[in-house]
Amino acid sequence: MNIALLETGSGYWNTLIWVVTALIIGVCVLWLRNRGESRYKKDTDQTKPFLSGNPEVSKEDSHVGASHLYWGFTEALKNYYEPLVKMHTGNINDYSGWIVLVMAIIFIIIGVS
Amino acid sequence: MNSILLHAPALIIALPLLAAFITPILGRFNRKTISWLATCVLGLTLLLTIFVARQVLTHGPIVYVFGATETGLTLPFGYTMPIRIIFQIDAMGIFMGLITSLVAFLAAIYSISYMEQHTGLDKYYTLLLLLATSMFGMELTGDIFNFFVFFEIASISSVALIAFRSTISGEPAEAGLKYMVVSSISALMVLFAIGLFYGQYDALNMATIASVMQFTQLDKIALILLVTVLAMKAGSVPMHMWTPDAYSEAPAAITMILVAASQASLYALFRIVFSIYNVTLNTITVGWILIILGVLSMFIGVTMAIIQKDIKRLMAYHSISQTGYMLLGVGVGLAVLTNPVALESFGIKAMEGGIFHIINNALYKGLLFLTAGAIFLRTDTRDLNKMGGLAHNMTYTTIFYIIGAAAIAGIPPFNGFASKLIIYESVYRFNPLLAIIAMLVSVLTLASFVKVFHSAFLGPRLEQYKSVQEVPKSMIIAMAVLSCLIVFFGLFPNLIVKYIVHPAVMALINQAHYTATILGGI
Amino acid sequence: MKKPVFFIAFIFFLAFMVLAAIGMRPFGEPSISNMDDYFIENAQAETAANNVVTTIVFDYRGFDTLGEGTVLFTAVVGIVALFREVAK
Amino acid sequence: MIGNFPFIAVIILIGLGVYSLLFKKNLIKIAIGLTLIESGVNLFLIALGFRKGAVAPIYTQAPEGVKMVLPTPQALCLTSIVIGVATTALILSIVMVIYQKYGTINTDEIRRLRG
Amino acid sequence: MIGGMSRIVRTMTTLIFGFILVYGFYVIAHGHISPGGGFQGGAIVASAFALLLVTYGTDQIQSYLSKDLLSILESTGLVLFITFAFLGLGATFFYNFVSNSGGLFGSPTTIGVNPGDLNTGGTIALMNMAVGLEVLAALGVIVLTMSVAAETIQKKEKQ
Repeated sequence: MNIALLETGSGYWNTLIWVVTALIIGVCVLWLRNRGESRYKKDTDQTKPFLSGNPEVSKEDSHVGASHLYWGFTEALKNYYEPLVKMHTGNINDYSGWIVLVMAIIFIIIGVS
Repeated sequence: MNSILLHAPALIIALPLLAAFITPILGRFNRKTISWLATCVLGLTLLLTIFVARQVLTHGPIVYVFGATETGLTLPFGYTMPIRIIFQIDAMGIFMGLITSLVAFLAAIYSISYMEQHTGLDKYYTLLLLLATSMFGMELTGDIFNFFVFFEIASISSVALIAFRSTISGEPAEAGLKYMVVSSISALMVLFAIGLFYGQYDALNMATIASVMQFTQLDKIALILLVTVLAMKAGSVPMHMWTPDAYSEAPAAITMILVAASQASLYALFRIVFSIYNVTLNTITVGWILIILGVLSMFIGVTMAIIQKDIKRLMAYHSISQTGYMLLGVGVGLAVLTNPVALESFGIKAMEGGIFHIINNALYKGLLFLTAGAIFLRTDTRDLNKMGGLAHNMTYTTIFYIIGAAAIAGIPPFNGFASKLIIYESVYRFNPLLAIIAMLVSVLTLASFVKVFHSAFLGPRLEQYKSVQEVPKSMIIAMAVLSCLIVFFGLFPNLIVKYIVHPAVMALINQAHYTATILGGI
Repeated sequence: MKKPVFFIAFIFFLAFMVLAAIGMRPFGEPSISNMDDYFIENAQAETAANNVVTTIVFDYRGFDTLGEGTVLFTAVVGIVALFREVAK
Repeated sequence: MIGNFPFIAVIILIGLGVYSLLFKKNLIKIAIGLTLIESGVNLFLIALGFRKGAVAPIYTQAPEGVKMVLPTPQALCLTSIVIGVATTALILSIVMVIYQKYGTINTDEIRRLRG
Repeated sequence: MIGGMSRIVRTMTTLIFGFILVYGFYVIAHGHISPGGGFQGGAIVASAFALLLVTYGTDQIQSYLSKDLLSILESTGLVLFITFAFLGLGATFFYNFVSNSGGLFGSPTTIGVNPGDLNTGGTIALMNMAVGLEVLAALGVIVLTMSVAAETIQKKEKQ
């Protein structure tokens, strides 16, 4: 059998074909990149960002911290997140309470069925 | 050689135990040798496990009777019930045993340089060995009370390891206390369920109980207790709250073992549902309970992970959501257990996906926790806001992190993709909505790991991390081994699925064979 | 805030534990006891000890006892590790 | 029903333990609750092994021709008692460490890990 | 319990202590023919340690009762226990290879009700002793460690 072939019950997936395709695409991309503009030089005015005349901020300051990432996502889902974060009170009583609660719910489900 | 093969199941437990017992004595004379002793013993255990695995996968299940006149004598002469403690090793058990031995061995290698600056190393390695031993016991035993004993050893040793750094700050002790309380509740409920079984059937052997099981009222209650507490120990929502606390406060190598330990509890859940009550229970209801627990774990786990600031806490929430995949796959298999056509067409495949995901999760989650430990060793912080630009100095760690993140996000050709693909396609034929949720969760996983990658590794060199160096050799070795396994599993998934995972699934589904290995006759 | 929910859940938990107690076989007359009868009959001949309980603890289920001693050992090591001195 | 009174007592013990786990704020009381549950479970095991009019399963100086109670639950109970001792000792020492670091044993104030 | 207790308690403790030890070792040694065993006897001996601790206070006891010695004893007991289990590997792990073999603790017992003979039980008696050693050392270490830690906490609070 072909060991790189993965049957998924309703089809199959061949890893090697995927890898070969990825390699080919990468080679093409590199080739296209090398056909790019040749007059481009590093560390000249070409590489400087033009912020409408303002001086460029230093790289250390422009690094975005973790808590600013996905700000819009968390802001949009605020109503979803608030109860979840509140659910995780670091209180031991609640930890054991959730176990008993789930136990009771499963008991009701299995009892009626 | 032959006798070693004969007694290998006992030696897998006994050698780490003996090493754990002599470690405190050895630690008084020579502190250097302890880490090497633990590493060598765990490596030997890994070899023994592979040995037993070859035996089981070629010649069928192995039984080992403790204290009998010969190892295979399950029933006393002229009687029909087993009276001694029996190790019953089938394909599923040894599958978990392989994961455990590999993870414990790599954790010992990693700890050699990771724990150098800590005091009390002899106690650390003793507890490490005991934790590994207890997980072996949970996975290989065929006696339900013996399972309870090893369950208790696992919880106590992991609590002591979680609280190991409590001499520095208070949070590890708090996490340890929380884990201790919930795991004591779970262990006592397991013991109550054992009492229910014993009172009805006067038997403690799982196969014997399975052969006389007739799902009375008391069996229902025992099932409820066992399913709830074992799902809790596996860290499924809404009983997941101990998981982020414990995983984020434990040392990194221990966190990797804790992932495997929670999967051992998951294995116990599957073993009890499939091998003890097979078709006697209402498979649709229980299957849907597992599926709902799994979907909740997947979705809530990953959405909570996105908003975390602490790197190990984020990864801990991801391990919750990965547990959801396993519960989903196996739950689908359980829900169609009584329907042969559906079971043949997609149920077995769904279970294969779930079981295959266990070993994949152990590999890449372990790798990610180890990289988090490497970052913590060098920067001495777990706060993502304080990190940045580490890729300039920690090249190997960055490469390993990329491999692990791609694997957990299900990007081909890494191993996470293989198991997730099986789960998607088979679950889609059971219920399309579940498959769509699973894919969405995979996308969110990628998003949160991109966040970690950006805020920890990318960006310019920060002032305080100008002089950060690459982590020591032994940590690099441990991470490299895991990365190679991840790539191998991703490139040749069929090898694993056909020769290791499929026999395990069959051993779970086929209850008659399980009871026949102990009670004889088929 | 969640207290009433937990209290109701606790009542349900208690209810089904009571169901378990009532559904248990009557106290004092075990219905099946073949395994224990085997112990009572054959313990003396097989292990030459008069105390059947010790026979089970150390011979028939001796592996459990090893785990039990290991639990105690684990707890001791954990406690000593918790209170170890931070110096050096 | 009344024949099962020992089992009802078991349930009462377990209920008390779970109640104190859920609604008590003191860590020592939580440890006591765990011990209550554990003793309830041990009582359950022992009660399962009882046989009416039987003696302890020890042949030394035993009366002749009297049947013996089931020995297995006693062995299991011994194991679970020792395990309970170990668990309680570990919990209490962790509570001591927490008191050292936090200065309190009230569960409402031991909540640094959350969210 | 820094200072220890009054003279009366100390005198009574010195009187009782030996008896408790002897009783504990008796329970350990007769585990296979009478109620009791390694765990129970070890617990009794450890209770004697606890009595000394309560009576004389931690500071004085630590000179008599060193924690390192106790932890070494504990490991030794467990190593002995698992060694007896290993010696059965001729048949299986935990095989009772001594009983009915005629040697020490190896003489067969009379079936049925009998007054009991100490020289029976095989590995059961040996394991009883190993486990008794382990348990008395383990409980002693637990009591000692927790009391020392409690005293340090008290001293911290005093300042």
